[in-house]
Amino acid sequence: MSRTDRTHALRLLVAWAVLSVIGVVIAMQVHLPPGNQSQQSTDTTGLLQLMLVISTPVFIGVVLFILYSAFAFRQKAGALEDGPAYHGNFRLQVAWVAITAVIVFILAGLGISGLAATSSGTNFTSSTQPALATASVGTTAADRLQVQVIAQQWYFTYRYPAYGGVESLHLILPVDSNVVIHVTSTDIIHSFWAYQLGVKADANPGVDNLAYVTTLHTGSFTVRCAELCGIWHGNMVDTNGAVVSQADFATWIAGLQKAGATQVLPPYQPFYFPSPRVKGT
Amino acid sequence: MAIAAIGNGGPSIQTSERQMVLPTNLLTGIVLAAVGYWAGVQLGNSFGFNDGLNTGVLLGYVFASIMFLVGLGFANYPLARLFGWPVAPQSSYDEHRGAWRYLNLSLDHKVIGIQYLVAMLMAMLFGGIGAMLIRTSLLSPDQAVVSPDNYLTLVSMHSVMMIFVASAAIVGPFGNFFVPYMIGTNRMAFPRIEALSFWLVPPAIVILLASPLFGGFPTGWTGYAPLSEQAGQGFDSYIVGFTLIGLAICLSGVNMLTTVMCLRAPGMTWTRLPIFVWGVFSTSILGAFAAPVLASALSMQALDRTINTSFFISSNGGSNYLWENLFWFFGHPEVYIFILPAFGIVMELIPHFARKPLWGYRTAVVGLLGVTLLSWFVWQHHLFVSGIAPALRPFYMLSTEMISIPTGIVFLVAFGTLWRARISMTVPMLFCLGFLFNFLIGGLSGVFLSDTPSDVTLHGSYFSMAHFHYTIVGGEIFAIVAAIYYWFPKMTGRMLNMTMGKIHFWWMMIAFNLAFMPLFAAGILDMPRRVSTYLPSLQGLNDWVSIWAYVLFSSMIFFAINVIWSWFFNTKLAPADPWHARSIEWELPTPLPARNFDRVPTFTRAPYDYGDPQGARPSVDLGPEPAPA
Amino acid sequence: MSPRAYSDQSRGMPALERLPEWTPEVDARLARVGIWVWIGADVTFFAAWFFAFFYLRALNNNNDWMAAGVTHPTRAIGAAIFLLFAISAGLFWVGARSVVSQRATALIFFWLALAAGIACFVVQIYEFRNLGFDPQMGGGYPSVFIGMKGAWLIQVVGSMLWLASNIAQTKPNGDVTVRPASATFFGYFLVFLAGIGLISYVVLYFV
Amino acid sequence: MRLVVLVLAVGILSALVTIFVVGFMLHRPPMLNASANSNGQGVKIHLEVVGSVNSAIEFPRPTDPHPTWVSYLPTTILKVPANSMVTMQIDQEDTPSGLRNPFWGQAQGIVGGTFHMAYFDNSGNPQQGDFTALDDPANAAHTFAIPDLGVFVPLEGVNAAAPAGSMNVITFSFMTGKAGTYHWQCFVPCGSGTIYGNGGPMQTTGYMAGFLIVQ
Repeated sequence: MSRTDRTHALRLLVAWAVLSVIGVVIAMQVHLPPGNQSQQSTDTTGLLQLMLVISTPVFIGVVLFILYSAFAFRQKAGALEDGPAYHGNFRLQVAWVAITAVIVFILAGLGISGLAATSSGTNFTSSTQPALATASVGTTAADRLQVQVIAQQWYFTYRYPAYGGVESLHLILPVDSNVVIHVTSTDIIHSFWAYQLGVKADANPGVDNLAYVTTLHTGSFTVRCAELCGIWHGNMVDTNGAVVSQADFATWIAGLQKAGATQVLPPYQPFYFPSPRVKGT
Repeated sequence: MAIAAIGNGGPSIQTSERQMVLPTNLLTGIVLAAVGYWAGVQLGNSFGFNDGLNTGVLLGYVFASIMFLVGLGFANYPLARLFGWPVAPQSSYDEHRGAWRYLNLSLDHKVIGIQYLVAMLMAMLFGGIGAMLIRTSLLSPDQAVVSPDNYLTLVSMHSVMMIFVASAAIVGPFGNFFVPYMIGTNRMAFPRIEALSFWLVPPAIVILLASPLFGGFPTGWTGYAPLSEQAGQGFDSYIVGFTLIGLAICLSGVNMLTTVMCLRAPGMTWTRLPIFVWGVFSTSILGAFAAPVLASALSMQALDRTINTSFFISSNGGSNYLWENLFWFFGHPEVYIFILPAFGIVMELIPHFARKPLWGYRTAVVGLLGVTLLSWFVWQHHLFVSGIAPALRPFYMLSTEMISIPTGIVFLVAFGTLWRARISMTVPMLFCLGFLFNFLIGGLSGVFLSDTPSDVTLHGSYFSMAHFHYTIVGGEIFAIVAAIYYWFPKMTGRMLNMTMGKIHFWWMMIAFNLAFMPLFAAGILDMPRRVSTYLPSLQGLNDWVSIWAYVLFSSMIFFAINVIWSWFFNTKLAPADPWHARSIEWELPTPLPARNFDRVPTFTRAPYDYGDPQGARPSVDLGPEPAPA
Repeated sequence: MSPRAYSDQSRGMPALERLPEWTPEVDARLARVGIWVWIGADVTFFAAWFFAFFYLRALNNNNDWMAAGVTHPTRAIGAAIFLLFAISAGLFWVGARSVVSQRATALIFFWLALAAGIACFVVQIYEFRNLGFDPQMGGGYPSVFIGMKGAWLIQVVGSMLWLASNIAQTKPNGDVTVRPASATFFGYFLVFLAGIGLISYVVLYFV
Repeated sequence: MRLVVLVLAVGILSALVTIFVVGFMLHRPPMLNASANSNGQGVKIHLEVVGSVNSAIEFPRPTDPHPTWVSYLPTTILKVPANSMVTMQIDQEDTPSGLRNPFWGQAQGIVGGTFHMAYFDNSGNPQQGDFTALDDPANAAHTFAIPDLGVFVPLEGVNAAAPAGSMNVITFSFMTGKAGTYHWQCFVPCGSGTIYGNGGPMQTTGYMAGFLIVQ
């Protein structure tokens, strides 16, 4: 480690520190979607924010190094001389690997904690199924509103088993409630993406895929398909989903039941196997 | 006697392989392919399955490909063996057939490298045109330009074509051309298999381009079942074309592994192997062992579509998860098949232009092999929201994020090499630095996607689309372009125009970043992939992207003009070592002799020993002068 | 050794009469390594089919893994198929070891191996024609059965063609006689394929 | 010489590419401009639904590339004025194939909430009446649905007892919203020969998929 090495390193370090502080401050100002309509989207926003903040210094460091070396370590015009024959520095390599490993494990820990949930937990920090709990958490708990999302080419419909299995064109949820969403499909793979709720779950034929959402604020949200499902994939959008007050929800669902929407519907099932046994019949 | 017969393998042997009734060349191949297609269609339709006539098209493609290869002369050797004619290892160098040899079956790894280069540039052109059409139709959200079914066909063909390119465009041209030089041998382990691994590619490209004639297919490159089984005959192009490419990847992997393991010249120890060879080697491991899984999965698709089995029909005892698992078990190693040789190229080029030894050579090798190992255990991060096995998500999250450790090593090695270097800012070097910048963004955005809770929002959105375009276009394609600028004089004997090269770099770099950076925003703002319509509020953003995509495409046209002009209309012969680089291929004369080495070379030093006083000595010693007869 | 730049003068030098990579030793080495890598690739190819078998069997979607009326085909026929190919592989293996020393005997072994292989093919076709179930009527098991057996059978046919070409080359100055390695390591592949046949027999007929 | 070869190659290549591209850009079904026959309070549109194109009665399409496909006729690209009433008359000639999701058996989003249907009862006698839903979802042959406008209308299949060549005539009206391009489709898995009946005509504009261009 000669003197020149030290001067270069010192310059880089100082510049990196200064720029990183600025960068982090800026990164913290950025407002990232999907917003705060539900517990899950709030936590997703926070996680994205955190990752942005963590990755900013990395980004700045690498770009800074590239630019610095591109200008400071140039070959003299017309000259053709070799650089010092450095073949590697074991301590530096170990340190680098250790640092990246630490960052990686911190991020992974965050993610895993997001997936962790006790089987009695109410607020999941991620809408996906809790990884460290028994499967199908709270699918029977009375304090949770069960909603079934039926994906078909090319529309999502919604059934409320607790209300006689009525089926609706739009997803309406009461505010301040824990909802268990059962996503299934009657033909091919779709993906139920309620953007502002921070929920995404694939809809597979013959599968009851669970997603969890805890609504916090009233307002409308967009539902769209996030898995290529054929010609109208891009049109499989419904901007009329809404989180409404408990009272409004009660009146809405009552009206839905009165409309006799269930008269022709089959009994509610966790999933439906689409019929044809031989192709084309 | 026998040994001698093997020894100077050459013309005598080739005659033994030309005892065929009809002459074997490209024209014969095309004619036979047409005949084969017709026969296949007749046969397939004669079964009368309830299959929407998929069997006919499938068999037509298969027969056409086989007959094409037969017509090219791939059957000569097996048939000669079968009829008991004298056979022996064929000469691996090819000097008796002028320019015509580039259009025919040649076992010369140099010829095959050139063939691969041209074929890949053509495929890249087709894929690029597809991208332009996609961006054109996304100029407005109301699906007015291209009807949605055709839009999905465009998306699928662009993606599959570019996957073809990305999986073969480095190992094919540069691996085949330079690995034998770098390890000091005259031939690949299996020249016929090497040639086959190229000649499977043109049929694949043609078959894929034929898809629109049968209505195209709407599945994208992932070909998820059961959507793929709703698709019409256009999807058969996907099955056969992708199978051919998978076969090519697998065969070239087998060939490369065997070559590097068995044919290294004396003195070329594992720790002296150029890092590019290491990149090709690790890629070949993935290619050889991952592509067969794709072959199996695709044959399941074919069976489902022809004889109505139900591998992926969940109501009949199959499961669409089966395809997702098998496809991504191949598909994730596949994306490292793209990027590992690109790492190799960047780490190979930087020392020569920094004029320093590769910093931390062994760590770099460990990094490459680490990626190779880890990439087998991450495939389910494509399925975080699919509902498969929630209990496994923490494991796949961890393994996915751990890949950033060996990837970080690549950056460390590059930085260590740049440290206090004497960088000459040539065009290849510019593209290497551009690679570092773009791949950094690609990698960081990958971390966002690898974390399940945030992936819930980002999965399947334009964010992930921008992510892999940053790694593949900004990463691999930049590395390919750098390699073309770097090795073109040795491959063709002509320098590319470096002024145009500098313009091309800034043109491409700026256009690429301005085109793809906004797509991260589009993804976060709730725009899914593969949609032919989107929120009207995003139209401004999409128009901006489209315009810069056109600029990006035009930069590649500019590059193509440079290549064509310098190759065919520039008569000035390139110097043997234009970069003053010290690796073996630059110590050979330009143009390269038909036979790489007349005698066994002995390697005397590592390829990157800049800065040490002895460094100027040649890296290879060709042994004693022969006693004059 | 004196530092000497490689220049154009070194072209046109008289070639050594043979470069090492052309010797039988190197040929044998290439054949060995190549066949092992190829077998490794083929392992992943079949691994996908076995994964399909156990995955679909575990999921048993719609209780349709074994659709109504679907039963395992006759085990005897399956055993015959596997055994015939195992015999073929074994005979070839044995013959390939002695192809240089006693070519005549080896030739007989090869012919017998070919006969056994063809018999295996015939029996397999017979089984396909009398399965007792129709993959069209759904069911995971029939699908995997057809697919796995078909994938295996295609490789059997290919290897039988190659085996025939080995027979044709087992003659004075024939390729096999000159480069016995090629035959030996092709024997490896046949044995591997027989092993796959055994596993798939157990899995498909007993599990 | 080289130049000639180069120009030739580039020329041929670009020619092929142009054909390819133009084929994509121009391939779309014809447009039925209903704004033309617009009277004061709205427009009328008359469509025919057939089990296979070659069995069309009112709008034959002799040179169709897929004569056996189920299809709306004459075309599926409809142009209507904004914020006005569209009165649809659909002559439904196909036989029932049943709804996978019986929910679509109810008519929604149409003026008055009911559609008028002239049909045949089980003894083959012509009947007619106003309905809010199909009595049995299994009798549905197709639906006419514009999801973005909330319009979903089931079309009952022709009763097996009806005389050959007869059709159910369904008429209803809906309001077009603000200007824009809305897609419309069928929710009955009627693309026979494809998995889950949603391939082929169901995913090809001009057959069972189309646009309502409101302006």
